[in-house]
Amino acid sequence: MDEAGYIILLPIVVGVILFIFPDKVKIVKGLITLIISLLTSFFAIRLYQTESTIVDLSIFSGLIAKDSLLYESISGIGTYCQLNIDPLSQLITLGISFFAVIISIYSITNITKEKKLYHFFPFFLITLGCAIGAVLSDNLILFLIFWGILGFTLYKLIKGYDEESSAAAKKTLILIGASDSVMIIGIALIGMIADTYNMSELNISTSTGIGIMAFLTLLVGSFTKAGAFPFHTWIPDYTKKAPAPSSAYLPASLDKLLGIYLLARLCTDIFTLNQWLSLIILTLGVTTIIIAVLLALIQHDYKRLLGFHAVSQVGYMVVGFGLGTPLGIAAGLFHMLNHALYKSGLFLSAGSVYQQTGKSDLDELGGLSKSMPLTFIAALVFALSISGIPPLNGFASKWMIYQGIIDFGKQPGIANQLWIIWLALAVIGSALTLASFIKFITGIFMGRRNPELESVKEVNILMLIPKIILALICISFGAFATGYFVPEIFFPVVGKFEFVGVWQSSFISLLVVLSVILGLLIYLSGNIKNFRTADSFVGGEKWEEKAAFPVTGFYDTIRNAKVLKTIYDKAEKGWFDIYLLTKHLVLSSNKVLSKVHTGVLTDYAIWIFAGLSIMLIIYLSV
Amino acid sequence: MDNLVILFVIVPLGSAFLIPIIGKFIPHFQKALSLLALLFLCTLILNYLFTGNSQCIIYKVAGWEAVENVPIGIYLVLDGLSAFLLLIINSIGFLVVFYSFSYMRKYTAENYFYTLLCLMIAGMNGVVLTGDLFNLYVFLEIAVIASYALVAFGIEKDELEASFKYQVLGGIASLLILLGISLLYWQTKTLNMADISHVISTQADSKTTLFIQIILITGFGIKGAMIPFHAWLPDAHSSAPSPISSMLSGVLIKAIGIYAIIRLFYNMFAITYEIALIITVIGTLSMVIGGLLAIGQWDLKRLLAYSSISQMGYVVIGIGMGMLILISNGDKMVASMAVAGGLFHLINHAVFKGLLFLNAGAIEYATGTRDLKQMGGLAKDMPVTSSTSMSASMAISGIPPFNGFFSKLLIIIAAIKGQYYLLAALAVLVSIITLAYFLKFQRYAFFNKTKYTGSALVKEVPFTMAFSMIVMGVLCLVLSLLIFPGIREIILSPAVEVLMETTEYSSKIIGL
Amino acid sequence: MAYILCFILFLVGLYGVLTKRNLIKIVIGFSIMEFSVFLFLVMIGYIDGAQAPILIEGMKNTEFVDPLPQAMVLTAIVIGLATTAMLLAIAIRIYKKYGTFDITKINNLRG
Amino acid sequence: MSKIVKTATGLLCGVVFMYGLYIITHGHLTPGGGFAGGVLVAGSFILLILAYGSDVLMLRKEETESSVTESSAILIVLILAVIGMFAGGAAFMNNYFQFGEVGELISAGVIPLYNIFIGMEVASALLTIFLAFVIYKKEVLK
Repeated sequence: MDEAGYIILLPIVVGVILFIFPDKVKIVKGLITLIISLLTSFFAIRLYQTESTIVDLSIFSGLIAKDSLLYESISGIGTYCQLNIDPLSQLITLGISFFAVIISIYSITNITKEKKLYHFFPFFLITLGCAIGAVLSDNLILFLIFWGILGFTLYKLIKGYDEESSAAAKKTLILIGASDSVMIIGIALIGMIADTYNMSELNISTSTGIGIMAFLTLLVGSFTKAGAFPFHTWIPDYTKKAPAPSSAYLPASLDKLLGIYLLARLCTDIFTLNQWLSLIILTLGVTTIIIAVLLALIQHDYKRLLGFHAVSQVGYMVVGFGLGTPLGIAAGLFHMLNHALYKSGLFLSAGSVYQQTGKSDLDELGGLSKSMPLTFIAALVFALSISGIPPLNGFASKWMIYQGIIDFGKQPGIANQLWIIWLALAVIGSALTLASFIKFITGIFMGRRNPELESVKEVNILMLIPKIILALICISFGAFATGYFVPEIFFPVVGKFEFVGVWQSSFISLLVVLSVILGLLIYLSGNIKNFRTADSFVGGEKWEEKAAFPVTGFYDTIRNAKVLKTIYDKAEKGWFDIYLLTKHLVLSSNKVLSKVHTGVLTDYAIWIFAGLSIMLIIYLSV
Repeated sequence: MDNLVILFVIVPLGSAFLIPIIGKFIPHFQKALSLLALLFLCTLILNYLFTGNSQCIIYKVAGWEAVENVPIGIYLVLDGLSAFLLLIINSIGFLVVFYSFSYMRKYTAENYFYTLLCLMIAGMNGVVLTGDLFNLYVFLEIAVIASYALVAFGIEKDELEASFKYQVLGGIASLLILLGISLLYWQTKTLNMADISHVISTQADSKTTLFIQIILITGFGIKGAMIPFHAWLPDAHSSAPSPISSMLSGVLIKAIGIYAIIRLFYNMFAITYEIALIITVIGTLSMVIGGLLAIGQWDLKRLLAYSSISQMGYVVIGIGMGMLILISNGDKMVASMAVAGGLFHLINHAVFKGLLFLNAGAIEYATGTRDLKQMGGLAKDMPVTSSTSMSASMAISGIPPFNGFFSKLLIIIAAIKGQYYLLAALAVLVSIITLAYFLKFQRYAFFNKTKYTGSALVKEVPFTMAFSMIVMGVLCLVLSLLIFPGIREIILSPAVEVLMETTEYSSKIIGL
Repeated sequence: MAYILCFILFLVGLYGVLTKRNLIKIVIGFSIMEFSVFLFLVMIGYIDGAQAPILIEGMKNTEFVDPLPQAMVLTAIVIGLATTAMLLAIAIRIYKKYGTFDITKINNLRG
Repeated sequence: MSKIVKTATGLLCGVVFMYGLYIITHGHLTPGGGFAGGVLVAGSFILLILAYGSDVLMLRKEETESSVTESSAILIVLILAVIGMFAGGAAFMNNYFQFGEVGELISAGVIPLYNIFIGMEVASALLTIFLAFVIYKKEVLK
């Protein structure tokens, strides 16, 4: 089981060593990072093929000299800190190392352009090692340590060069750090109930108040990491200001994998859920879907738009886990993988666009499909995928979630009775996603080209390869979902289950491909190509040649609709942002307390004697 | 080793009085002497920790032996807890002296600075070593009078005002402590802490004892800046020269405030429920209110000073919870976990708060301001300060793998296991607030856009300052090893054991 | 009875510290408090009809008053002297900088 | 100051000084000792300065000297105490001299020596404090 040791230690150690390298040799650092990521993937594949076991942490002590103090303590700790290698952790480890490879290829050339971001690659590798460490660790405290380091590296992967970006970085770490602290309570409660911290030995019922508290506090950690309502607010801010590889690496892929991994552990291994908790999770899930997608609709900044979608899609995964059936959990996990694929692809595409144009506002972009064709095609695949268009992977997993909900509705229970609400909201969310991605694609790649952008060229090959790989995987995951991938990947994790209803992904894909080919044939052979040319008029006046219709304009109608307008206004002022609300509360209490400190010595002396007399009165009079 | 115990007092005291005599004639003598003295003490205490097998050394000053088990001379007691504190005092003192080489160049009268610093260290070493109550008071006064003078070292408006307030409130504290000691003497006719413990356990006048205990808690509470006795701390700690702030916040309030509370209420008095409750409540108040006060500050050093109150709250909570669990016959493992968490946080706080004040000093040295609103973008110009302060900020906010995480983890787990859920929730809440204000510090000082004028002039601090900061920054990471089995037996466990054995301290010393 | 007088003296000093606005008066009040504690301390050792604890030739009554509180109070007075000297030194320097002895006006540091 | 004051002080301060010395040297026999005697000795100097006055330069010189005396005196006390670690009972502050007869001037071992140097220390410390105040008044306030 040496792989388990190497796969955690190798990236961390190399990452720490990379700090020594000066920042000028970023490309060398990038190459080293790529090599290490590849090695990690290699180990991850080897690990994937092994039997599931529990490994003692004392495998690490082989690396340390026998007589030293550290040897003693590592082997001492090893007896109660263990690594758990089971299908779930194997799968997530594989996913993490895969995304690390993809994004390190992309960053080699991209990140060198980011002048003010120091130490990207060291933190990249530390993140990799810690993410794998968190997934593999069986002991909850060990898990928490790795989990906490991830929050810190997240903070270090965004550059704080101006007001907005440093505020985003601060907000991110406060929310993540807060959730980590809350998780300590949950873990301590688990330790109190079960007297062990090993996940594999736990099975806690959520019938007692303490059990529920433990579950909810750990849920906070999972939700914040994955970015589900109400702890999601850091994601849009982060993605708006962070460089594309950072966004693609952490909020889009790794944090989702980890957050959902924790959710899976909570729902399947550590706790047995009662139906009220199911209800809570489902409600939070659909709320996440709807709120985030509504906010995404009105965004003008495409990075922020993607950020809101990174939140909205989490809702589906949460719904999947809220169902609690094997089908639902498999659907949640499948959606998690798919989401990581297309969302990191989308961030990489957005990063390419941003690097070539320097603009992040949809109003200023347009018509880039001709100058960046490959990026366009990849982005189109990702966008269709996230919107749930068959036969792409996003559809496959969403379909599984719908199946799960319908199946779930057949059982008795409160949450089950409301199945139609969950289903309707999930479907509406999907439709709204499509709506906002039409805006994304049209705004960037279609329409009239902004004259400033004439000289834009396609990005280099190193930045294209990752996107193409991701796009191909998206397509194949969609095409062979039911036939190959789902049984192959998820049956070992959640056990065998039956699909509800009829859905043959390969067959449908074939049909879709055929119809597309048919359509193309008609388009090319017929005379549809001919169209009428005439001057365009608006309100009887002739329209200017140079005028452009920014695609965002259409969405302002939604923004200004009666009921929605007030909600949107409140949302923009931060009424629904748990971070801002708490901040106001804390700062106002600070103001009161600050006023009390008048700076007059006499007051301070009075406090002392007041405190003394209170103590005396309480204890000596009774 | 037995005879060497007294050196912890003699060496800094001797250096303190040699400096004004010889320092006039030989340049740099004061620096070399104080550095060497503290280096010597550091090696001495490390030697004890690693080879002494944590045995309790009792040193009888002037060789007065006990008569029929009644001690008559002054005893110095070096046990696990004292050694733990001595390690903190002397190692932080060493780094601070090193840091001061460059920092204090802008002040005149460097001789007096090092004299007072050595005096303060002598006082603190004395406080943690002595086994005699009145002797404790004397050493405590040596330490605080030196610190009064050091706070006023800048002799500007703010410094003088802070020093005056500190002196009056500190003086009240000393009075209360003296009053408590005299009442105790009245009751027991002895000053030796071990003997007092023995006598008090036989004659049970709980009301008087309780009165004395409350007086002493108030006195030491003022010295340790527990809310509501805290008001002098933000003024004094933010006005002192930065190395001294680092000493005051990192070491002094622990050595003369928290240590005394721990020692007296665990080892001298029998633990009672009332006192345990008072200590826990005061700790909680300090933790919460200190955190809330810190978050609105724009003066960097004031922010750090309030944060000291809050972090000391964690320590006191750990200690108080340990007492509560012990008195309610709870699980002794949980109690020792709470105490270990408290003590671990104490050493951690010494390191990271010391470092943060040194960082603040470095920023003030380079930019000439303490106002967060006037800083910005320093990360590029001051990489060492930036990265070390990042390490310290993360440590104090409890982000793994830095040391603060582990101590907070221990305290919270102990609180949950002892079923003090409210305390655990508050500890978590304050931990979040701590994170928030340290990220505020990071954001306004090191990120953002550059705001200070004359940006070309800002450069990294000289080597001696950078060296101390780097060492402490690395310590923030390395100290998390203290919790590991094998390593924890060297430093942390002996200190916890001393407290867990409670009144066995007295029987060990007077030999009953 | 004497103990109560001590306590009254303490309260007098406390009154000075808490109500007076003049720095010097605060220092005086503080000193009064200090001396009430010293007085208390030295009274603890007093035994009615006992001798001063000094060995003299030809002593008959071997009962001494307790010498330890006397030693303690001497030490405490020395410390009190140092504190008072420091306080006064700071007070006159404050007067130089602020131009006032009024404690309520010396509140640069607040919040 | 008037001539009466000056003359009276001249006569008095010698007596005060001698009395201080007496109290210091008989510290182990009678009430009093280093501290009380030291205060008296310092008082005699302070009386002189008050009566005859002095210019700032002179005061500064005196302050430096007295603070050096103070430091040396306390160092000597410390050394006397440390010698105890190597002599007699081999403990810090050990009384390693012959005790002598009770009630004699030369008795009580090392304690008279402590008294003398503590008296020196207290006298010079008080003088330093007084001089610091006077110098501050003369230089800064006027």
